[in-house]
Amino acid sequence: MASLELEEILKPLIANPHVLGVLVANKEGSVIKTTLDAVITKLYADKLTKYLEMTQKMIQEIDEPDAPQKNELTFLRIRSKKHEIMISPDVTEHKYMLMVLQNPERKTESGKDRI
Amino acid sequence: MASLELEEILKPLIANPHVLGVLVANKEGSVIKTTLDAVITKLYADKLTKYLEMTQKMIQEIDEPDAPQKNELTFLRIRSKKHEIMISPDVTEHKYMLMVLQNPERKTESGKDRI
Amino acid sequence: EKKRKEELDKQKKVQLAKDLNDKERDKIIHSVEFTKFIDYSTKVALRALNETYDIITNYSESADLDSGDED
Amino acid sequence: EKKRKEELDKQKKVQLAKDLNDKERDKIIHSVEFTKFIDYSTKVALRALNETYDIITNYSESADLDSGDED
Repeated sequence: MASLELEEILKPLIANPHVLGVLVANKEGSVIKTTLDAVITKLYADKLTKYLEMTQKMIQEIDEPDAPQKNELTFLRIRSKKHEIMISPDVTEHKYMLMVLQNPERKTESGKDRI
Repeated sequence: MASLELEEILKPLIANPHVLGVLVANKEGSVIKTTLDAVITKLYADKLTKYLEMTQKMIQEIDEPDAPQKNELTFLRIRSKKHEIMISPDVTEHKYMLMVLQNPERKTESGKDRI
Repeated sequence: EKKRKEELDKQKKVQLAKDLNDKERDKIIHSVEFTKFIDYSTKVALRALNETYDIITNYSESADLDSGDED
Repeated sequence: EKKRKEELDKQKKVQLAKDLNDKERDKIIHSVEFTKFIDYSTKVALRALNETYDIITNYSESADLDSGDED
Protein backbone atom coordinates (compact mmCIF):
# COMPACT_ATOMS: atom_id res chain seq x y z
CA MET A 1 0.00 0.00 0.00
CA ALA A 2 1.40 3.36 -1.00
CA SER A 3 0.90 6.39 1.18
CA LEU A 4 -1.52 7.60 -1.46
CA GLU A 5 -3.62 4.55 -0.76
CA LEU A 6 -3.66 5.40 2.95
CA GLU A 7 -5.02 8.81 1.97
CA GLU A 8 -7.65 7.10 -0.16
CA ILE A 9 -8.74 4.81 2.66
CA LEU A 10 -9.04 7.66 5.16
CA LYS A 11 -10.69 10.04 2.70
CA PRO A 12 -14.34 9.28 3.53
CA LEU A 13 -13.53 9.78 7.23
CA ILE A 14 -11.65 13.02 6.69
CA ALA A 15 -14.28 14.31 4.28
CA ASN A 16 -17.16 13.60 6.66
CA PRO A 17 -18.67 16.95 7.69
CA HIS A 18 -18.91 15.90 11.35
CA VAL A 19 -15.26 14.90 11.58
CA LEU A 20 -12.93 17.47 13.13
CA GLY A 21 -9.77 15.41 12.86
CA VAL A 22 -8.22 12.00 12.26
CA LEU A 23 -5.09 10.64 13.92
CA VAL A 24 -3.31 7.33 13.36
CA ALA A 25 -0.58 6.38 15.81
CA ASN A 26 1.32 3.33 16.96
CA LYS A 27 1.15 2.02 20.51
CA GLU A 28 4.17 4.10 21.56
CA GLY A 29 2.31 7.26 20.55
CA SER A 30 4.37 7.86 17.39
CA VAL A 31 2.22 9.54 14.78
CA ILE A 32 1.66 7.76 11.47
CA LYS A 33 -0.93 10.11 10.00
CA THR A 34 -2.72 13.19 11.33
CA THR A 35 -5.03 15.94 10.12
CA LEU A 36 -4.73 17.88 13.39
CA ASP A 37 -2.19 20.59 14.12
CA ALA A 38 1.18 19.63 15.59
CA VAL A 39 0.49 20.61 19.22
CA ILE A 40 -2.91 18.90 19.41
CA THR A 41 -1.52 15.86 17.58
CA LYS A 42 1.29 15.43 20.11
CA LEU A 43 -1.04 15.88 23.08
CA TYR A 44 -3.69 13.52 21.78
CA ALA A 45 -1.21 10.87 20.62
CA ASP A 46 0.43 10.85 24.07
CA LYS A 47 -2.68 10.92 26.21
CA LEU A 48 -4.86 8.66 24.11
CA THR A 49 -2.18 6.02 23.70
CA LYS A 50 -1.88 5.81 27.48
CA TYR A 51 -5.64 5.92 27.94
CA LEU A 52 -6.14 3.13 25.42
CA GLU A 53 -3.60 0.99 27.28
CA MET A 54 -5.43 1.62 30.58
CA THR A 55 -8.72 0.74 28.95
CA GLN A 56 -7.35 -2.54 27.63
CA LYS A 57 -6.03 -3.30 31.09
CA MET A 58 -9.36 -2.49 32.74
CA ILE A 59 -11.20 -4.75 30.30
CA GLN A 60 -8.88 -7.61 31.26
CA GLU A 61 -9.29 -6.88 34.96
CA ILE A 62 -13.06 -7.19 34.90
CA ASP A 63 -12.98 -10.29 32.72
CA GLU A 64 -13.55 -13.67 34.33
CA PRO A 65 -10.06 -14.88 35.29
CA ASP A 66 -10.75 -18.43 34.10
CA ALA A 67 -12.52 -17.58 30.85
CA PRO A 68 -11.53 -19.82 27.93
CA GLN A 69 -11.42 -16.79 25.61
CA LYS A 70 -9.85 -13.53 26.75
CA ASN A 71 -11.86 -10.39 26.35
CA GLU A 72 -10.57 -7.54 24.15
CA LEU A 73 -11.47 -3.95 23.49
CA THR A 74 -12.94 -3.44 20.02
CA PHE A 75 -14.18 0.16 20.00
CA LEU A 76 -14.28 3.15 22.31
CA ARG A 77 -16.42 6.28 22.25
CA ILE A 78 -15.71 9.09 24.67
CA ARG A 79 -18.34 11.74 24.44
CA SER A 80 -17.80 15.13 26.06
CA LYS A 81 -19.42 18.52 25.90
CA LYS A 82 -16.93 19.72 23.31
CA HIS A 83 -16.43 16.68 21.11
CA GLU A 84 -16.60 12.93 20.77
CA ILE A 85 -13.45 10.86 20.51
CA MET A 86 -13.83 7.52 18.77
CA ILE A 87 -10.96 5.06 19.00
CA SER A 88 -10.65 2.02 16.79
CA PRO A 89 -7.88 -0.11 18.26
CA ASP A 90 -5.78 -2.70 16.49
CA VAL A 91 -7.64 -5.73 17.82
CA THR A 92 -5.38 -8.33 16.24
CA GLU A 93 -1.87 -6.99 16.84
CA HIS A 94 -2.35 -4.20 19.42
CA LYS A 95 0.14 -2.07 17.53
CA TYR A 96 -1.89 0.84 16.24
CA MET A 97 -4.90 3.00 16.88
CA LEU A 98 -7.15 5.13 14.73
CA MET A 99 -8.65 8.14 16.50
CA VAL A 100 -11.51 10.14 15.05
CA LEU A 101 -12.52 13.42 16.63
CA GLN A 102 -16.06 14.39 15.87
CA ASN A 103 -18.45 17.16 16.60
CA PRO A 104 -20.89 15.90 19.25
CA GLU A 105 -23.68 18.07 17.91
CA ARG A 106 -25.83 16.45 15.27
CA LYS A 107 -29.13 17.23 13.67
CA THR A 108 -29.60 20.46 15.58
CA GLU A 109 -30.90 23.16 13.34
CA SER A 110 -31.32 25.63 16.15
CA GLY A 111 -28.65 26.66 18.59
CA LYS A 112 -29.52 24.29 21.42
CA ASP A 113 -26.16 23.17 22.59
CA ARG A 114 -26.81 22.60 26.23
CA ILE A 115 -26.39 18.94 26.87
CA MET B 1 -38.63 9.57 45.23
CA ALA B 2 -39.25 6.21 46.81
CA SER B 3 -37.07 3.24 45.96
CA LEU B 4 -40.05 1.91 44.05
CA GLU B 5 -39.81 4.93 41.81
CA LEU B 6 -36.14 4.21 41.17
CA GLU B 7 -37.21 0.74 40.04
CA GLU B 8 -39.80 2.32 37.77
CA ILE B 9 -37.27 4.66 36.18
CA LEU B 10 -34.75 1.88 35.55
CA LYS B 11 -37.37 -0.61 34.36
CA PRO B 12 -37.16 0.07 30.60
CA LEU B 13 -33.37 -0.33 30.82
CA ILE B 14 -33.51 -3.52 32.85
CA ALA B 15 -36.28 -4.96 30.66
CA ASN B 16 -34.39 -4.27 27.42
CA PRO B 17 -33.53 -7.64 25.85
CA HIS B 18 -29.99 -6.52 25.01
CA VAL B 19 -29.21 -5.39 28.55
CA LEU B 20 -27.24 -7.86 30.67
CA GLY B 21 -27.06 -5.70 33.77
CA VAL B 22 -27.51 -2.28 35.31
CA LEU B 23 -25.40 -0.79 38.10
CA VAL B 24 -25.76 2.56 39.86
CA ALA B 25 -22.93 3.63 42.15
CA ASN B 26 -21.58 6.76 43.78
CA LYS B 27 -18.14 8.12 43.00
CA GLU B 28 -16.57 6.17 45.86
CA GLY B 29 -17.79 2.94 44.27
CA SER B 30 -20.55 2.31 46.81
CA VAL B 31 -23.43 0.53 45.16
CA ILE B 32 -26.83 2.22 45.10
CA LYS B 33 -28.60 -0.25 42.82
CA THR B 34 -27.52 -3.34 40.93
CA THR B 35 -28.99 -6.17 38.90
CA LEU B 36 -25.66 -8.02 38.71
CA ASP B 37 -24.48 -10.65 41.18
CA ALA B 38 -22.51 -9.57 44.25
CA VAL B 39 -19.02 -10.48 42.99
CA ILE B 40 -19.41 -8.85 39.58
CA THR B 41 -21.08 -5.82 41.17
CA LYS B 42 -18.15 -5.27 43.53
CA LEU B 43 -15.58 -5.71 40.77
CA TYR B 44 -17.36 -3.44 38.29
CA ALA B 45 -18.16 -0.76 40.87
CA ASP B 46 -14.50 -0.61 41.94
CA LYS B 47 -12.88 -0.72 38.52
CA LEU B 48 -15.36 1.43 36.66
CA THR B 49 -15.41 4.14 39.31
CA LYS B 50 -11.64 4.44 38.98
CA TYR B 51 -11.79 4.23 35.22
CA LEU B 52 -14.42 6.96 35.06
CA GLU B 53 -12.25 9.21 37.20
CA MET B 54 -9.26 8.61 34.89
CA THR B 55 -11.42 9.37 31.88
CA GLN B 56 -12.61 12.65 33.38
CA LYS B 57 -8.98 13.51 34.10
CA MET B 58 -7.87 12.65 30.58
CA ILE B 59 -10.64 14.80 29.10
CA GLN B 60 -9.40 17.76 31.18
CA GLU B 61 -5.78 17.09 30.20
CA ILE B 62 -6.46 17.29 26.47
CA ASP B 63 -8.68 20.35 26.82
CA GLU B 64 -7.28 23.74 25.92
CA PRO B 65 -5.80 25.07 29.17
CA ASP B 66 -7.17 28.57 28.59
CA ALA B 67 -10.63 27.58 27.40
CA PRO B 68 -13.41 29.78 28.80
CA GLN B 69 -15.60 26.71 29.32
CA LYS B 70 -14.14 23.52 30.78
CA ASN B 71 -14.79 20.32 28.94
CA GLU B 72 -16.67 17.48 30.63
CA LEU B 73 -17.39 13.84 29.94
CA THR B 74 -21.02 13.20 29.05
CA PHE B 75 -21.14 9.57 27.91
CA LEU B 76 -18.80 6.64 27.52
CA ARG B 77 -19.11 3.44 25.49
CA ILE B 78 -16.53 0.72 25.87
CA ARG B 79 -17.11 -2.01 23.37
CA SER B 80 -15.33 -5.33 23.71
CA LYS B 81 -15.65 -8.78 22.22
CA LYS B 82 -17.77 -9.99 25.12
CA HIS B 83 -19.93 -6.96 25.89
CA GLU B 84 -20.41 -3.24 25.70
CA ILE B 85 -20.24 -1.10 28.80
CA MET B 86 -22.08 2.19 28.62
CA ILE B 87 -21.48 4.75 31.37
CA SER B 88 -23.68 7.73 31.95
CA PRO B 89 -21.85 9.98 34.39
CA ASP B 90 -23.33 12.59 36.69
CA VAL B 91 -22.41 15.59 34.56
CA THR B 92 -23.68 18.21 36.99
CA GLU B 93 -22.49 16.98 40.39
CA HIS B 94 -19.95 14.22 39.58
CA LYS B 95 -21.36 12.14 42.39
CA TYR B 96 -22.87 9.14 40.66
CA MET B 97 -22.67 6.92 37.64
CA LEU B 98 -25.08 4.67 35.80
CA MET B 99 -23.50 1.68 34.11
CA VAL B 100 -25.32 -0.45 31.57
CA LEU B 101 -23.83 -3.72 30.40
CA GLN B 102 -25.12 -4.80 27.05
CA ASN B 103 -24.70 -7.64 24.64
CA PRO B 104 -22.52 -6.41 21.77
CA GLU B 105 -24.20 -8.71 19.28
CA ARG B 106 -27.21 -7.28 17.53
CA LYS B 107 -29.27 -8.28 14.55
CA THR B 108 -27.30 -11.42 13.86
CA GLU B 109 -29.56 -14.26 12.92
CA SER B 110 -26.72 -16.62 12.14
CA GLY B 111 -23.84 -17.39 14.43
CA LYS B 112 -21.29 -14.97 13.01
CA ASP B 113 -19.62 -13.65 16.07
CA ARG B 114 -16.13 -13.04 14.79
CA ILE B 115 -15.56 -9.35 14.92
CA GLU C 1 7.67 8.30 48.90
CA LYS C 2 4.98 10.35 50.60
CA LYS C 3 3.17 10.80 47.32
CA ARG C 4 3.24 7.09 46.74
CA LYS C 5 1.75 6.45 50.15
CA GLU C 6 -1.01 8.91 49.42
CA GLU C 7 -1.71 7.10 46.19
CA LEU C 8 -1.89 3.78 47.99
CA ASP C 9 -4.22 5.25 50.59
CA LYS C 10 -6.41 6.62 47.85
CA GLN C 11 -6.48 3.28 46.11
CA LYS C 12 -7.29 1.54 49.38
CA LYS C 13 -10.15 3.93 49.98
CA VAL C 14 -11.68 3.13 46.62
CA GLN C 15 -11.10 -0.57 47.05
CA LEU C 16 -12.79 -0.46 50.41
CA ALA C 17 -15.79 1.42 49.04
CA LYS C 18 -18.19 1.12 51.90
CA ASP C 19 -21.39 -0.80 51.58
CA LEU C 20 -24.26 1.57 52.07
CA ASN C 21 -26.88 0.55 54.58
CA ASP C 22 -30.56 0.88 53.76
CA LYS C 23 -30.87 4.21 55.49
CA GLU C 24 -27.92 5.73 53.65
CA ARG C 25 -29.13 4.37 50.35
CA ASP C 26 -32.61 5.72 50.94
CA LYS C 27 -31.23 9.12 51.73
CA ILE C 28 -29.36 9.20 48.40
CA ILE C 29 -32.30 7.86 46.44
CA HIS C 30 -34.57 10.55 47.89
CA SER C 31 -32.22 13.43 47.20
CA VAL C 32 -33.06 15.94 44.47
CA GLU C 33 -29.62 15.66 42.89
CA PHE C 34 -29.84 11.88 42.60
CA THR C 35 -33.34 12.06 41.16
CA LYS C 36 -32.17 14.48 38.50
CA PHE C 37 -29.15 12.34 37.76
CA ILE C 38 -30.96 9.01 37.45
CA ASP C 39 -33.79 10.45 35.41
CA TYR C 40 -31.47 12.08 32.91
CA SER C 41 -28.83 9.37 32.69
CA THR C 42 -31.39 6.61 32.23
CA LYS C 43 -32.86 8.48 29.28
CA VAL C 44 -29.44 8.96 27.73
CA ALA C 45 -28.64 5.26 28.14
CA LEU C 46 -32.01 4.24 26.68
CA ARG C 47 -31.43 6.43 23.70
CA ALA C 48 -28.00 4.92 23.17
CA LEU C 49 -29.45 1.42 23.45
CA ASN C 50 -32.10 2.12 20.89
CA GLU C 51 -29.64 3.26 18.29
CA THR C 52 -28.98 0.87 15.53
CA TYR C 53 -25.65 -0.25 16.88
CA ASP C 54 -24.18 -2.79 14.62
CA ILE C 55 -20.85 -1.32 13.67
CA ILE C 56 -18.64 -4.32 14.19
CA THR C 57 -20.67 -7.48 13.79
CA ASN C 58 -21.02 -7.36 10.03
CA TYR C 59 -17.38 -7.24 9.16
CA SER C 60 -15.12 -10.17 8.71
CA GLU C 61 -11.48 -9.42 9.37
CA SER C 62 -10.74 -9.48 5.66
CA ALA C 63 -13.24 -6.62 5.47
CA ASP C 64 -14.52 -7.08 1.94
CA LEU C 65 -17.48 -4.75 2.40
CA ASP C 66 -17.89 -1.55 0.42
CA SER C 67 -16.54 1.43 2.29
CA GLY C 68 -19.78 2.37 4.07
CA ASP C 69 -22.34 4.95 3.11
CA GLU C 70 -20.46 8.11 3.93
CA ASP C 71 -23.34 10.49 3.25
CA GLU D 1 11.13 1.95 44.85
CA LYS D 2 12.34 -0.08 41.89
CA LYS D 3 8.78 -0.53 40.71
CA ARG D 4 8.22 3.18 40.92
CA LYS D 5 11.32 3.85 38.85
CA GLU D 6 10.09 1.42 36.23
CA GLU D 7 6.80 3.23 36.15
CA LEU D 8 8.52 6.55 35.70
CA ASP D 9 10.69 5.12 32.93
CA LYS D 10 7.64 3.74 31.22
CA GLN D 11 5.88 7.06 31.50
CA LYS D 12 8.92 8.85 30.14
CA LYS D 13 9.09 6.47 27.22
CA VAL D 14 5.54 7.22 26.23
CA GLN D 15 6.00 10.93 26.73
CA LEU D 16 9.04 10.86 24.50
CA ALA D 17 7.28 8.93 21.75
CA LYS D 18 9.72 9.23 18.90
CA ASP D 19 8.87 11.07 15.74
CA LEU D 20 8.95 8.63 12.87
CA ASN D 21 11.00 9.65 9.85
CA ASP D 22 9.61 9.19 6.35
CA LYS D 23 11.36 5.89 5.84
CA GLU D 24 10.04 4.40 9.10
CA ARG D 25 6.56 5.68 8.39
CA ASP D 26 6.62 4.23 4.88
CA LYS D 27 7.70 0.88 6.22
CA ILE D 28 4.73 0.78 8.60
CA ILE D 29 2.28 1.99 5.97
CA HIS D 30 3.42 -0.72 3.57
CA SER D 31 3.19 -3.55 6.07
CA VAL D 32 0.43 -6.14 5.73
CA GLU D 33 -0.59 -5.82 9.38
CA PHE D 34 -1.01 -2.04 9.12
CA THR D 35 -2.98 -2.35 5.90
CA LYS D 36 -5.35 -4.80 7.53
CA PHE D 37 -5.66 -2.59 10.59
CA ILE D 38 -6.35 0.67 8.78
CA ASP D 39 -8.78 -0.89 6.33
CA TYR D 40 -10.81 -2.52 9.06
CA SER D 41 -10.69 0.26 11.64
CA THR D 42 -11.63 2.94 9.12
CA LYS D 43 -14.72 0.95 8.18
CA VAL D 44 -15.69 0.52 11.82
CA ALA D 45 -15.26 4.26 12.46
CA LEU D 46 -17.27 5.14 9.34
CA ARG D 47 -20.06 2.88 10.44
CA ALA D 48 -20.08 4.47 13.88
CA LEU D 49 -20.14 7.94 12.32
CA ASN D 50 -23.08 7.08 10.13
CA GLU D 51 -25.18 5.90 13.01
CA THR D 52 -27.89 8.22 14.07
CA TYR D 53 -26.05 9.48 17.08
CA ASP D 54 -28.15 11.99 18.81
CA ILE D 55 -28.46 10.61 22.29
CA ILE D 56 -27.68 13.70 24.28
CA THR D 57 -28.52 16.76 22.23
CA ASN D 58 -32.26 16.53 22.58
CA TYR D 59 -32.44 16.58 26.33
CA SER D 60 -32.55 19.58 28.52
CA GLU D 61 -31.16 19.03 31.99
CA SER D 62 -34.63 19.12 33.48
CA ALA D 63 -35.29 16.11 31.24
CA ASP D 64 -38.98 16.57 30.64
CA LEU D 65 -39.10 14.17 27.73
CA ASP D 66 -41.10 10.95 27.74
CA SER D 67 -38.98 8.01 28.76
CA GLY D 68 -37.75 7.04 25.29
CA ASP D 69 -39.09 4.46 22.88
CA GLU D 70 -37.98 1.34 24.68
CA ASP D 71 -39.02 -1.17 21.98
